[in-house]
Amino acid sequence: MNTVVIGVIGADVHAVGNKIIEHVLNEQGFNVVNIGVLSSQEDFINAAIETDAQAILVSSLYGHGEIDCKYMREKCIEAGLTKIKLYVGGNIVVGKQDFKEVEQRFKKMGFNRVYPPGTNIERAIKDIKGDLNV
Amino acid sequence: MNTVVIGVIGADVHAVGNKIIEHVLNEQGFNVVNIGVLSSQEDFINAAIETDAQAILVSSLYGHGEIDCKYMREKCIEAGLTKIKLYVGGNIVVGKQDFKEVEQRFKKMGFNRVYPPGTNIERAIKDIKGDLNV
Amino acid sequence: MIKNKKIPWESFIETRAQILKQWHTGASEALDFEQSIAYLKSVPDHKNFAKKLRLAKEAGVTLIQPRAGVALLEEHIALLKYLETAGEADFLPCTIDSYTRHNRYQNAEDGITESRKAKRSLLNGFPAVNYGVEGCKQVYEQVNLPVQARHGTPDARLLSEIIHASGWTSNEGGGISYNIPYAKNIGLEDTIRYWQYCDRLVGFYAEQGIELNREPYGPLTGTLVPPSISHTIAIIEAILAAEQGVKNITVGYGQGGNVIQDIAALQTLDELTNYYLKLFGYDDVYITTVFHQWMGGFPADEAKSMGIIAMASTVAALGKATKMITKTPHESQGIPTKEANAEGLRASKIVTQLLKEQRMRSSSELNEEKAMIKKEVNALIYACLNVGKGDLAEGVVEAFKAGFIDIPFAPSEMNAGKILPARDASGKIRILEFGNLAFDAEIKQFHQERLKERGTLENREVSFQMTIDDVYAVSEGVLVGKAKGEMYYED
Amino acid sequence: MIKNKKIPWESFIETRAQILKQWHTGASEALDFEQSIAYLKSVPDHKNFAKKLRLAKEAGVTLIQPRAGVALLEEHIALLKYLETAGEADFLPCTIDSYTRHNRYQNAEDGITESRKAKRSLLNGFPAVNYGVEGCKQVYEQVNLPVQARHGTPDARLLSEIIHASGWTSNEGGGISYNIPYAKNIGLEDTIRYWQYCDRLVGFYAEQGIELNREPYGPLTGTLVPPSISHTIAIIEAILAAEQGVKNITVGYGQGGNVIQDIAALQTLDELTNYYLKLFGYDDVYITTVFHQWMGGFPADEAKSMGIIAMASTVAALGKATKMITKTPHESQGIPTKEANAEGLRASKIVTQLLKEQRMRSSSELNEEKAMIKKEVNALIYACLNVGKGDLAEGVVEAFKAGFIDIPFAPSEMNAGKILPARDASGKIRILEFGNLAFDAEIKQFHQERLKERGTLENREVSFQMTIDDVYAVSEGVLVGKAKGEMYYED
Ligand code: B12
Ligand code: B12
Repeated sequence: MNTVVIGVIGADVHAVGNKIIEHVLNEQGFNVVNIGVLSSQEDFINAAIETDAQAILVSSLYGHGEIDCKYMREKCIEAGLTKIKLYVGGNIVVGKQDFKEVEQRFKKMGFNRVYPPGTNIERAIKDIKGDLNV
Repeated sequence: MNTVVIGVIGADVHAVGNKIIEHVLNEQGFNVVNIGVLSSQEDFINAAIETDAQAILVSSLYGHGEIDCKYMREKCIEAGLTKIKLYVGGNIVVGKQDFKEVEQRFKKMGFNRVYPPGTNIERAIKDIKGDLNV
Repeated sequence: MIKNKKIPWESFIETRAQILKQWHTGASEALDFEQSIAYLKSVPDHKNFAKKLRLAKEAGVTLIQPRAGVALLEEHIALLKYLETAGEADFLPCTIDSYTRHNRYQNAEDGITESRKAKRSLLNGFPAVNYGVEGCKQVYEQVNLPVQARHGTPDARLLSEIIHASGWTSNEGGGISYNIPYAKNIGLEDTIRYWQYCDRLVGFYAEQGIELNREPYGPLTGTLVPPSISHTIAIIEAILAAEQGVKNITVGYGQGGNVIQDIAALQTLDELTNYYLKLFGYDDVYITTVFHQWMGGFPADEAKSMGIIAMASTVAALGKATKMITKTPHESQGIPTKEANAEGLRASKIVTQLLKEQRMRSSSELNEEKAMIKKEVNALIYACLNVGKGDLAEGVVEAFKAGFIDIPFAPSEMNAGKILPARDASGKIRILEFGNLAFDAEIKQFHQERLKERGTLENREVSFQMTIDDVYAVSEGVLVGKAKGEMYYED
Repeated sequence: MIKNKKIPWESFIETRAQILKQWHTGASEALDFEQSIAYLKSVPDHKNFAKKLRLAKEAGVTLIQPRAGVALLEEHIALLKYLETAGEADFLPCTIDSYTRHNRYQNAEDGITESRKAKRSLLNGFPAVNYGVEGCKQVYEQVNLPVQARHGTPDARLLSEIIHASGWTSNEGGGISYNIPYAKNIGLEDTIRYWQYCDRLVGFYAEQGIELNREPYGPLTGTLVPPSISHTIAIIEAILAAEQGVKNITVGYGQGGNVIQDIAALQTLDELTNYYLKLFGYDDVYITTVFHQWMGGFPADEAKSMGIIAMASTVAALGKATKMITKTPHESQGIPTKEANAEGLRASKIVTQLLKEQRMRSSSELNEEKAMIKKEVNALIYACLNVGKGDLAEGVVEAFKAGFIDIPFAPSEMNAGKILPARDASGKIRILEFGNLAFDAEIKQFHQERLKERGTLENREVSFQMTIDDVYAVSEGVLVGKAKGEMYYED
């Protein structure tokens, strides 16, 4: 069973997308561990360790994503999650910025895939299934 | 008495501004000769000669102003109107263009003053009074 | 004197021969009826204006159409394609340039030449006659939506021949609505006759099983026109078209600004047109409505223009207009860029789509307004019939002469030009000076009372100054014009 | 257990001493009441939120206010000045960043530092506590409009102290509305207590003759919230505020999308709040309303966003909201540039100004909707009073525990999260799953019937899938979500 951890990082309370992502991933046969809003990097990592997850889907909507996601890859490695896939999506930076640039910034931080505002979750699931060989 | 000829040049039928200009100029004490819409350069010039007018106010709204106003100054001189002031206003070119440039184009054609879209006619009257020493 | 009578076929054919000689493009073989009928029969449903309008009306959705036209063929096609895709338009226009509108084809030709040199359009529209059927077919073929000619041409006979033979399935205009606001001294009898020809052409195609749409031009001068006056013209033009055999007609109305008056206008336009068509025995005409976003002066600011555009769309959707003609954020400045045009379209599109399940239900205010409009239209139509001794074509000519019908701010000398409109306290368009307008004392009193209310509220005389203030008002960001020096309460 | 009782002065003062120690800016002398009272008394009427709102309500005009806040003080001031002039705003906000909202002042401090380095704001708002009274006074002094703090802070006690002492004459928030949509596991009792403090502070200033405005946050999660639920919260927070001595309250509502339901909501919000305040003996509270432009997901396209903004403004104006919070064409992307923010404002401004003389009159549809909202609010308030044994503070805490009140899509664990909303066939927000919501069978039946109608029309089950489709719908350009694969009729 493909376990993925989802949640909303930092001081962010945007819950709607999170609830919908949970629903759609479930429907598509994933084992979804939803740690909800207001979650720290540690919350994500602990949940992934506990549930032996293959991927973490970080949502950040409120604009502080750039600060909140810093060193997340490093912390995963420290915690022994060396192979975990990291995805991030939502409105991950402050303001309307050139997405190509934003993507680069997050890829440098170690995220495997980076999604622009309003990404249709079903399209992203195709990527994820590919990456996890589902 | 200060006589001015007003009208709308070319195949242009925009009548609303013309009627309002007539009303306001009258109110301000001018002797207004309104030749109305769909007027040719000749109509303006003949009216100015007949009424011994000191200025011609050309309106052009519909976009063909640049074509319709060509050589108007030359024709005035030919007709003996050597001192007449020429004003033009409305939406005198096709589309939203940089007004500074448009102004230059019409000044080169011999217009004394050139007005941008939506000019408040009362403000223009101040210029006219100054120019005609009223 | 002109009569509302179907043009006999022989006389039509005779005139036609003359018309096709007006400019060299009239000589095209594609104008042979055999060819044009075959071509029009090949038009698929989704590119047929008349059929798409039917579907929209049945679905209760408001579809959108921009204005657009430039001098050069390739650029015109590119523009339409852009408005179809980036603009999400539902219908495409070809707005015709002003020289063509005045049958000055040589001027238009020069405009094309100069535009090629200048590498920008020096014409304010697409000179369809100069391009002829060959050019116009390219336009039709390269887009995926129904195409319509939109103009303002008193004598559009050659133009109409060319566009229909090119697969353009709708034509805007009418003998009154493309004269009074668009000409200075062309006789009404003449333009009615010209447009009877255009309608007869459409009627002929209808006999061949080809459904084309005709759209009398609703907003007239676009400036403080009371709904009953524009409705009367629309209804008369619909009847004149029906007599010539037209089966699919879109009657129009230009936004006035008061939401309830506008919705009352949209509803009564549909109701009254259907009523009068049936009354005069035209039983099989399909009627749709078109709402024009604010046709008067726009504010210079683009964001504010977008505000007006979307507000207008709200009204059109709630009033269930079948179609809406959109404006653009460049309106006050000049012919829009394609981008600005598409912005106006998309702002309109989302509003009409969001509201497609909603409509304004009746209320006492709406009912009162509808009743007034009906009473006024009935009075005006009655006056026409009366002076026309039962014939509406003759009647409307006489009614204009007598000033029984009168359109504010019109340039035409055929129009009495004696009435003055002004807004009442809630922004509804009323009449201040009636001239000879065929309203009875009761109707006049209603208008006077409403205007007096405003005068009292603003503590000023009901006078032409109100009209002037109202003409300027929207471009200054309000609906009801305020006296100079008066404080606007806005912050 | 928490009670709806005015905080005794001594206990307030005791708490205050603690609060002011939470961050070093709390130590400012400007927070001595003597100083702050003198400062607030120097605020001129046109910069007083409460007074300007009164004038607007009396004039029947809808005033506008943006959201705006950036990390750096000078930039924040420049932003507000721009929105005042280029945006023609009537009120100014200071939207507070999310770290401050969670009392993480050190994070906010870091955010300021990093923003200075990066030369762009890395915070999603203005960290008012970090700037303290000295910084916040600069904001107030350099603009010419009333200033308000807008946030989402469960514990805003220090923030409130600082902003009021700085001349900001309004504070948004409430013990329920700034908890349930904005927090995960903070107790309701706690946040109600925190906000009783904020209200008591405003009540204290009122005793000194200083009228400040308070605004319970209306839209909650901004996502398919039925009007009766947000109204109930607004009314309860108004009552809790009134008990602490607040005299000027603006109750809020977020646009739902159906024009009639939204106008019914605006009218009943005013009527019910006044009714309940009087019922509970708070006779001298001045109530105004605020309408939030669409609070759910926006479309990516800027022109379409402008369409929604102006459509919302039409509704606010016809519903006679006293104030409207505007969105921007950048909404779906991120915090807007100042230009985009001003565009949203100007599009809103012209619509509210054009329509200021107009209002929606009653109709049977409007009356039915108003009656339903009233019935539902009465049921919810009754349920709270019942479990609170007459005390609304205790009652609302218990009602949330029991799920008698339940807010869709809320992140808080204090919320049952069992109800599911969905739109009916005309786009009105109804309830699909009631959980324990305190509605009687008659009310439930009404909702079920309306949803069944839609199900029949769309030929599908009434289920969570409808809710999901409705959540996405507006960002995809429609109001009523359509089942996957279903054709939208749009062209
Ligand atoms: C109402 C209107 C119409 C009505 C006119 C009714 C009538 N017969 O009067 C109708 C619907 C018939 C119409 C038709 C057309 N119109 Co028209 N119309 C307008 C509109 C919306 C308002 C004009 C108006 O009445 N304003 C109110 C009056 C009071 O203001 P005004 O005319 O600007 O005049 C004031 C000032 O400009 C100034 N002023 C004017 N002249 C002068 C001269 C001097 C010397 C001075 C000092 C000042 C001055 O003082 C006046 C009084 O305050 C404008 C756009 C806008 N402004 O929002 C388009 C507009 C003028 N129309 C336009 C066009 C193109 C047309 C058409 C070709 C159709 C089309 N393609 O869409 C036809 C042309 C027909 C023809 N042959 O002329 C374009 C012109 C484009 C350009 N220049 O690039 C405009 C700008 C719209 C647009 N953005 O596309 N139109
Ligand atoms: C509703 C809403 C709210 C509600 C949230 C209610 C709740 N508790 O859930 C309320 C009103 C409370 C709110 C509050 C705030 N909000 Co808000 N909010 C929105 C809004 C309008 C819609 C969000 C939403 O629900 N969308 C619908 C869901 C279904 O879509 P979604 O969230 O985008 O998620 C989908 C996709 O993005 C994708 N996705 C999401 N995450 C991930 C992750 C991965 C890996 C993948 C593959 C896909 C994916 O799949 C999801 C499902 O389809 C957006 C703007 C917009 N989008 O139009 C602003 C927005 C997100 N909010 C914003 C802000 C700033 C705030 C506030 C700080 C207030 C403020 N300054 O105005 C506070 C923050 C509070 C906090 N501490 O978090 C900003 C963020 C700015 C930025 N990034 O630059 C936005 C973009 C608005 C704006 N333009 O300013 N907000």
